[in-house]
Amino acid sequence: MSYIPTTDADRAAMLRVIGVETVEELFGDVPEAVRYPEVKLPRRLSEPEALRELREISEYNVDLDHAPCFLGAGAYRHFVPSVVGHVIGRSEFYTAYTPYQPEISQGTLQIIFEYQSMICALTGMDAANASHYDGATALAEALVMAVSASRGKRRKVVMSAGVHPEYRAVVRTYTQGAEITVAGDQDGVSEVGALAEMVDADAACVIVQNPDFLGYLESPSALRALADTVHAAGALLVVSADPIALGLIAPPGDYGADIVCGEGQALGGGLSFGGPYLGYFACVTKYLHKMAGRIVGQTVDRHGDRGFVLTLSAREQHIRREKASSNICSNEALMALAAAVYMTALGKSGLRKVAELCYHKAHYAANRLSALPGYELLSERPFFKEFPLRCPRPVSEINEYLLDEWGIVGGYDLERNYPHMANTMLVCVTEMNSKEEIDLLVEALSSMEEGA
Amino acid sequence: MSYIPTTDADRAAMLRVIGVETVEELFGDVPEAVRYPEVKLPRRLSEPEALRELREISEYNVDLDHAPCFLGAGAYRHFVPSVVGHVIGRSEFYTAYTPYQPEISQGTLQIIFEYQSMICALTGMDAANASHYDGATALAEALVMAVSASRGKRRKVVMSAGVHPEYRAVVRTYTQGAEITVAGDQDGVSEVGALAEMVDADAACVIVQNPDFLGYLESPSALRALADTVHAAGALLVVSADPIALGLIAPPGDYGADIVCGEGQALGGGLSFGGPYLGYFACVTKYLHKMAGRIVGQTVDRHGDRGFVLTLSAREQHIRREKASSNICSNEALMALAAAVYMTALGKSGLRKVAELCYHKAHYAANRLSALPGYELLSERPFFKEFPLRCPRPVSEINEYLLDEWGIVGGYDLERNYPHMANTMLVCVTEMNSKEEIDLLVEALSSMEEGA
Amino acid sequence: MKEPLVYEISSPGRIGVNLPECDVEEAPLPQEFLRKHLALPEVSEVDLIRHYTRLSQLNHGVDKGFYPLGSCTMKYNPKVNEDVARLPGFVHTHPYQASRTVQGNLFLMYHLQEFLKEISGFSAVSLQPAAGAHGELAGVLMIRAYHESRGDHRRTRMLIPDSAHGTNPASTTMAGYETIKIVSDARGNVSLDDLHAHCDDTVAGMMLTNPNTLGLFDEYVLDIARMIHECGGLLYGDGANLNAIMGIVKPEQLGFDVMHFNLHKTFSTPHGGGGPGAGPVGASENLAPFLPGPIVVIERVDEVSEADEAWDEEGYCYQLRMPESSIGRLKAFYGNFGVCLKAYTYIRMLGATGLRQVSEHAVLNANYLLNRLKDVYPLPYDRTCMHEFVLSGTLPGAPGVHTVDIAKRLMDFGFHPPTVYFPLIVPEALMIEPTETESKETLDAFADALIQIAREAREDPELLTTAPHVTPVARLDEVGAARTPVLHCLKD
Amino acid sequence: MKEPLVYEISSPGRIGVNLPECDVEEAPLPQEFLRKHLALPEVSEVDLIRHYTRLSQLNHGVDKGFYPLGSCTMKYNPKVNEDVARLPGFVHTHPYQASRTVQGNLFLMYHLQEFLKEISGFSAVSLQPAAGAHGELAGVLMIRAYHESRGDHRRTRMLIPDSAHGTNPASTTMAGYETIKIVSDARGNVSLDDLHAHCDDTVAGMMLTNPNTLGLFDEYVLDIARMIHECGGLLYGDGANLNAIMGIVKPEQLGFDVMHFNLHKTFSTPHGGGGPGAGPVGASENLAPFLPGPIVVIERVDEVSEADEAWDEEGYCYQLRMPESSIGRLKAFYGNFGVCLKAYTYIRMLGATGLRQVSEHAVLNANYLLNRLKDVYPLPYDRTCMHEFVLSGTLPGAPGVHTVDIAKRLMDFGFHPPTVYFPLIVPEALMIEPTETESKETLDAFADALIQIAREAREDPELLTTAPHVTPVARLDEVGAARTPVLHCLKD
Ligand SMILES: Cc1ncc(COP(=O)(O)O)c(C=O)c1O
Ligand SMILES: Cc1ncc(COP(=O)(O)O)c(C=O)c1O
Repeated sequence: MSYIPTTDADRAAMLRVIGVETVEELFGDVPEAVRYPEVKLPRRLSEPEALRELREISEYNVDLDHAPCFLGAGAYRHFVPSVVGHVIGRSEFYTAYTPYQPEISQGTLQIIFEYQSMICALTGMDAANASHYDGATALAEALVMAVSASRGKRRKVVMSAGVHPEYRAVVRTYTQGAEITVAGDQDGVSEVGALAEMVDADAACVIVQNPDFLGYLESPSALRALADTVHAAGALLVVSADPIALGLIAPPGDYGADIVCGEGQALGGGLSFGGPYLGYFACVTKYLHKMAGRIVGQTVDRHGDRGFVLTLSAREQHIRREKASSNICSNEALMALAAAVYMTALGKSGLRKVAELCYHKAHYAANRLSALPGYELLSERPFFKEFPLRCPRPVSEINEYLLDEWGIVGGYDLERNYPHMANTMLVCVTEMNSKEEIDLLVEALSSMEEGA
Repeated sequence: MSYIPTTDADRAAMLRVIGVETVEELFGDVPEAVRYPEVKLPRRLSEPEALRELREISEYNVDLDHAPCFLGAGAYRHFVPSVVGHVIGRSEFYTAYTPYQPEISQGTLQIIFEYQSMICALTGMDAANASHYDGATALAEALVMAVSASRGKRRKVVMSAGVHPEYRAVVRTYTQGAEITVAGDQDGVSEVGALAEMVDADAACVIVQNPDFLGYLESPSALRALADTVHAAGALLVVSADPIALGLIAPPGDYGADIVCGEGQALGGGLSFGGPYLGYFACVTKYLHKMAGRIVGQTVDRHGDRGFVLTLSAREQHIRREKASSNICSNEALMALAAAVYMTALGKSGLRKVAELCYHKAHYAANRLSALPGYELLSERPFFKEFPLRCPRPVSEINEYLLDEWGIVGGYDLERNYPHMANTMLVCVTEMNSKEEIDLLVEALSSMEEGA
Repeated sequence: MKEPLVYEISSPGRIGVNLPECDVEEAPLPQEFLRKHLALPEVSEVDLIRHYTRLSQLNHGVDKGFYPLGSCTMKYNPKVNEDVARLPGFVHTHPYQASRTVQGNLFLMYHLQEFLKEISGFSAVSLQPAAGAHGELAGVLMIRAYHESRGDHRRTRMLIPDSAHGTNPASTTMAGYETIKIVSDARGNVSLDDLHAHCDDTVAGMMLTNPNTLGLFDEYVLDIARMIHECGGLLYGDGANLNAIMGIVKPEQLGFDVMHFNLHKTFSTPHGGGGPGAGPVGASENLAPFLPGPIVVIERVDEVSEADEAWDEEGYCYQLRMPESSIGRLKAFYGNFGVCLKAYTYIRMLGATGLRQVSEHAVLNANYLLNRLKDVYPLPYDRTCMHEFVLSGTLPGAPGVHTVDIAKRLMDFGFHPPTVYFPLIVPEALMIEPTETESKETLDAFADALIQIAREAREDPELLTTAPHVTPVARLDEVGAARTPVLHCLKD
Repeated sequence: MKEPLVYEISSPGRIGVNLPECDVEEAPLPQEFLRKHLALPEVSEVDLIRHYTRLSQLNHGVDKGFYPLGSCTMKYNPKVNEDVARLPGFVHTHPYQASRTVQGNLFLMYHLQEFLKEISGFSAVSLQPAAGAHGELAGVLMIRAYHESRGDHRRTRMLIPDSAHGTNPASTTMAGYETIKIVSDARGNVSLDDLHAHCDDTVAGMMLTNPNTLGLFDEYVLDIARMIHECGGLLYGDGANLNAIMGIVKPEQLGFDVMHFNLHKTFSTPHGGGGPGAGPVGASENLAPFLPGPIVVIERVDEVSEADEAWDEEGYCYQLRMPESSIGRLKAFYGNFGVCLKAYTYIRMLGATGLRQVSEHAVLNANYLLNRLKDVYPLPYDRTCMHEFVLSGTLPGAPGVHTVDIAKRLMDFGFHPPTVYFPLIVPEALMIEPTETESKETLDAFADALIQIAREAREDPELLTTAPHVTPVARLDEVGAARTPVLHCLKD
């Protein structure tokens, strides 16, 4: 077998050194009654067979390279530059563990340091970690961190209904063992003023998403006002943000956020059916020591040369155990590397350009779609790359038609999460959607109505 | 532009150092009348656009991952282990030039040395180079080498009709400026005894292919007899061989070949529509100094440590210019690397196993196909992985039916090269053809006859 | 040669990728929403590639050499996994696509669930958790939900052996339980006396790692399970060490009620410099309804909406469903699908026989190394080990030398050091896990190096205390880094 | 740390890949045909990967650093090329598939032919040749075939400047012509006097590289072309240096009749440690019928067999056809398709504007470096250069130092040395080609290193003559290697 190099001769020699006759003798501590159970798995495959089987499985999917796609809702189809795959495909990166031994891990460590710098630049925060499992868990940990920043005294969290529904579900899973109240979102509160009103002396933080789940942008001035109220009440402002949008819009640091986190998949990650993604996370210095996860710091070696190490690990589970700020250990380091390469490739002007392309194309689509009879925009609020579109019939029906007749993957059906949003599609348009694709969607929808 | 790092500020500073005002001034030596012509190329594409265009072009092909394939005839669909792509995808290998500077090229050099060792093992020769463009040019250079081994005195070459028709064509292209007679193949001579009879004092070499173009194997004893005749006449025996077959059958060194060469694509190379492939080439020590191409030798460094260098370069064009044994400069080094990785992955037992799989499956196919009414084997001669199959109708007709109705890519139409072989298909079966695929082919052919 | 920071090679106007032009009419930007500046680096594609290529060469990875990092199962991961994970049919699928358009993905997840069930003996598996610790949180929350579902609200304590990994107590805290430490006995097992002393009706359960972090198979595991169950608690299994026992014993048959798998350890997905991983949880029948979701189920086509096409010829199709009393979602979407892909491939390539061979050779290799080293390095628990073992770095005759020095010196020999200073119950611990993918030659070279280092420790201790000597940087000042944290390089 | 040979890590019974079992009845093997043993190595997958990974790190490549190897155009090659070349729709196509099933491949080849025609001005292009030298052979054979087709059998001589690359005379010999060397003048041009002296009706043609290997654009190229044509010869262009003049001038308009392109230099396919490359040939109208074939043509569907489906909506399809009076095939199948793919992608990403920018920056960078260095190193031809230039390593005040020493010392600074001792007409030549993909920072660092080395040459020559000092091996004994060749490691 190609993965086990031990030859028969090796095995015999090794058993001799160990002082046993057979490998079986090494398992004497395993209760005999349950030792060597029958394990029924399909026949093992050779490498060509495995490759073929897996390719065939993959081909049972409709892949989005072959279907214009208007789905977003937290997972985005952005362009991934070729260099990203080439860098993260270097085995020195992907076959290393967490860089516990810095002298032979400077590659990973320096890149995380650079990643932290870029995340700070993007968010306007002072410190970033690398990393959380995804945008949802990053947000849940932000909330736990906010509670812990009050030394556990404040146990109420005000969360906007504009936060991604699955993120809100994860927040509830994470807090089910703790005595924390999550308020606001279930009553549909998402308006900044209304959120501000809910802040009281028991509030640990207010959580908003910007752009929100529906794609709408909140103005920096309104958010600044919210931050002021929140801070006056001794609470924290947590902002979950699409990092691509941050290429264009004001960084949360500008309007007073204390913690900024979100889903980093759009930064060089594939869609991959939902994972592995990347929870990015950053905060102001004040709360640094409450932040979870790996943090890299700059230092010097014995000769005074610059080098990088994991630092502030006194926060982490392997040191603080039950008193740790989080249980996170393995994280999404390789995705953080991809994000670093992505941000390097695009840089200052490129990320802005991608954000602008999304903005312009989404607005073009919104204009054209809302001009169709029976279709209209849910509101006139400013949006980034997604917008809710009122449709003349159930979204599930439309999407079925789009897929079957036009090979188009339509937008997200908002009724799944918001019962009052029947017949409303969350349309997502990125730089990957060409004008022709958008026009095709318009043509498909109008021909559906004609056919109806 | 991402490929040109020069910023406007850089450009200005550089022009200042050069002492000119504009880049245009640097082109003063170019005749003004023809300077700055109009060049009409399509609009440049961004990276996502290019990727999309190229993917779309590729999808206009029927690719053989999606169609059972029985085509061989010199280009073979063998399994390429995953490790091959991962190793040759390391940029330290593929972004290096010919290892002229050995101290910073030990990776490439040691691998070529190992490749040479493996090719010597496979062929039974004493020395190998790395490499020729493909099997056809390797053979043409073998012939030139044989003539040159006679110090140009012998100018007749006896070539079997069993040599790949395109190789024979290439031999004619290569020799059209030299006064060399190529005899045998055009009269259809391929039988070993008949070839031996053609050897005379003017013969520089005899060229055979084993297995031959039709897939037939020649016995080592018959070839040994041929070698003896050839050597007695003072000529060389040149053998072109499928390296996969050499995993199973006697190496040409065993029966007295002087030069062994062939197409190395099967050793870890893709089909890639015919290129880049790999001409492997090996010879006995006696003719070493006449061999073309790059050769790596072992040596020591200043401290006495082992190292590797390009050696015997006094044979090559950059030293000997018009007196060089060949004009070859760039070669197929990366394909040689792939072959080295392939041979390492399979090793002693694996290459044998692949060869046996080909053999067994081809014989299974031959048995089943020749049992179909109207179908029969051209002869009972032993074969390796290909065999000519007499069919009840033109091969082109059959292949059209197979493709259109069954999605099968049928065998090679021998009528293309051998007018007397009308209705004869060269069927190729490798380890990549499952029993189901072979059975499907049988089913398809029998249903064609039923339908007819 | 040191590599500058990417910000240090940045120059205004450069870019690393060519982006498309806008092909639609531009919409007016909402000026008051926009950011003023963005401090990202600006580099060309060649400079980007050189930067990251050079940085990569400063790393040690499994593909470069031996990496016996105890508890981390740094086995070699087949390259075919990487190729599979890049198949466009998997990569380019959106988590919200209609299920009939992702039957390939769901088929794969379903069968991976089934494989893991068969390997572990559990009744159900959820692929939701993104890592081992995430699986632990899921498991403890499931235990909590189970007790609550029975109206049993007294249970507030989780028993955890002193040898446990830090994530166990940390997960316990996150789930709102109190951690009670149980000591180990002289043979490295859980002390049954101490356990007995803590078993009462406030016990929600126990988190047990078996083989434990000493690399020892607990000799009383069946008794422990019985005791926990008798006091009404549930037994959580930290499956990080599953690599020792595949095909040898099914954890469910040892009495575990719920367990996480570390796909990135046992099932061969590379660690990526810290992640991504995947930490599926398996549960016995009583806990299965509480699993995090969604999980993949197989349904007859006529049970689902008509539009769904059957992937399976017999009329079945795969669907994502929430388990009956699920603790909920642990992350957005459905787990780390890309990691699951590799685990699926690995299991298909090995089959039941291959997985058993994996465990047998993991244990063989560890015992071989243990026997080559135990006369040179103190071995606190002298028993047959499983896939790993723990030595002590307190070398006789070398008082000034610490485990950290031995670890750093190993780097000079081209080896990654073992895990150090864990588990906490062994002073100066050196925790060595060779894995099954290493050859006898590699193990011998490693043993020879450690033996030579032990000699150096006595004869030339400074060689160790100033090590490493041939690495890209010398020993780094970690204390200084924490004292005055420099966490980014932005000027502002 | 040295890496052992793969044979030295071999152990009987190991294998590096899992192969399938036989799924058909086995046929009896022809015993007397079989080989007795096969001395290939036996290693596991992990040992294989570590071996090659470690070896890779002993190499310098463009992705690691500057590689100013004159005449080789070691530009950085966009990564997107690599991705395109791995698209399964291209990789898994057989050269003998029916043309209607490979219209994608043929489309691409056709358009690459068209692009190269447009860039060079030629009337037709064949993608057959596998490298530059292969293209030269094609071109000289075409010239031969042309003369023969006109019944002109006297022409036996090919004129080649003394600055020419070694492949030019070697190709000439292979094609059965005699090489006549033409000297260069004091400004690095072809000496018109010497040329004049050799122009007669025995001249088959001339092989001219322009810009030449000194990096100079021949000031009399139009006169040369006229003189050659006047005596009935044809002008062959060695297109290795096309990187200097794209969009600046079309070679056909300078009077060339036939020319090869080095796709692996100009059009950005990496060199692969020596190959593969691709050396398409372009020809003016009179030589086009002699091009090697097959080449791709576009035909109306109704002109080809009915079964062919049109790829093109307008009823066209692509076919492989032999040019009318073709010299024949130069290799099996149709050229190095995989390399052509990358060149096509590159041209599509750059367009006409981008290609001109490439040449402008290649020339700008070379002139910048030249000006930074010309006061320190002797510059034999002090003119504005094109994409490269040639210095001499004969440093004043450093008699014991040779070009080889300067080259080896450069390695200690992390740079690949320039081409050395070529062209032959410059003593101790250092031939420097920076390419357009290098930044000013890199050029400055390289110039600084060369300037420092010049100082070292005077002050501490031993530092150079014993260089390199920080490479994986020290200076190697090349003479010894050739004296007693050890060309493999088989025991037998
Ligand atoms: C014994 C043990 N338990 C739990 C974990 C946590 O797993 P993960 O890192 O996947 O979160 C680890 C990881 O090292 C471990 O070794
Ligand atoms: C000027 C010149 N001509 C011809 C060649 C030969 O090209 P190839 O190596 O592609 O055969 C080279 C290669 O270095 C060259 O520099």
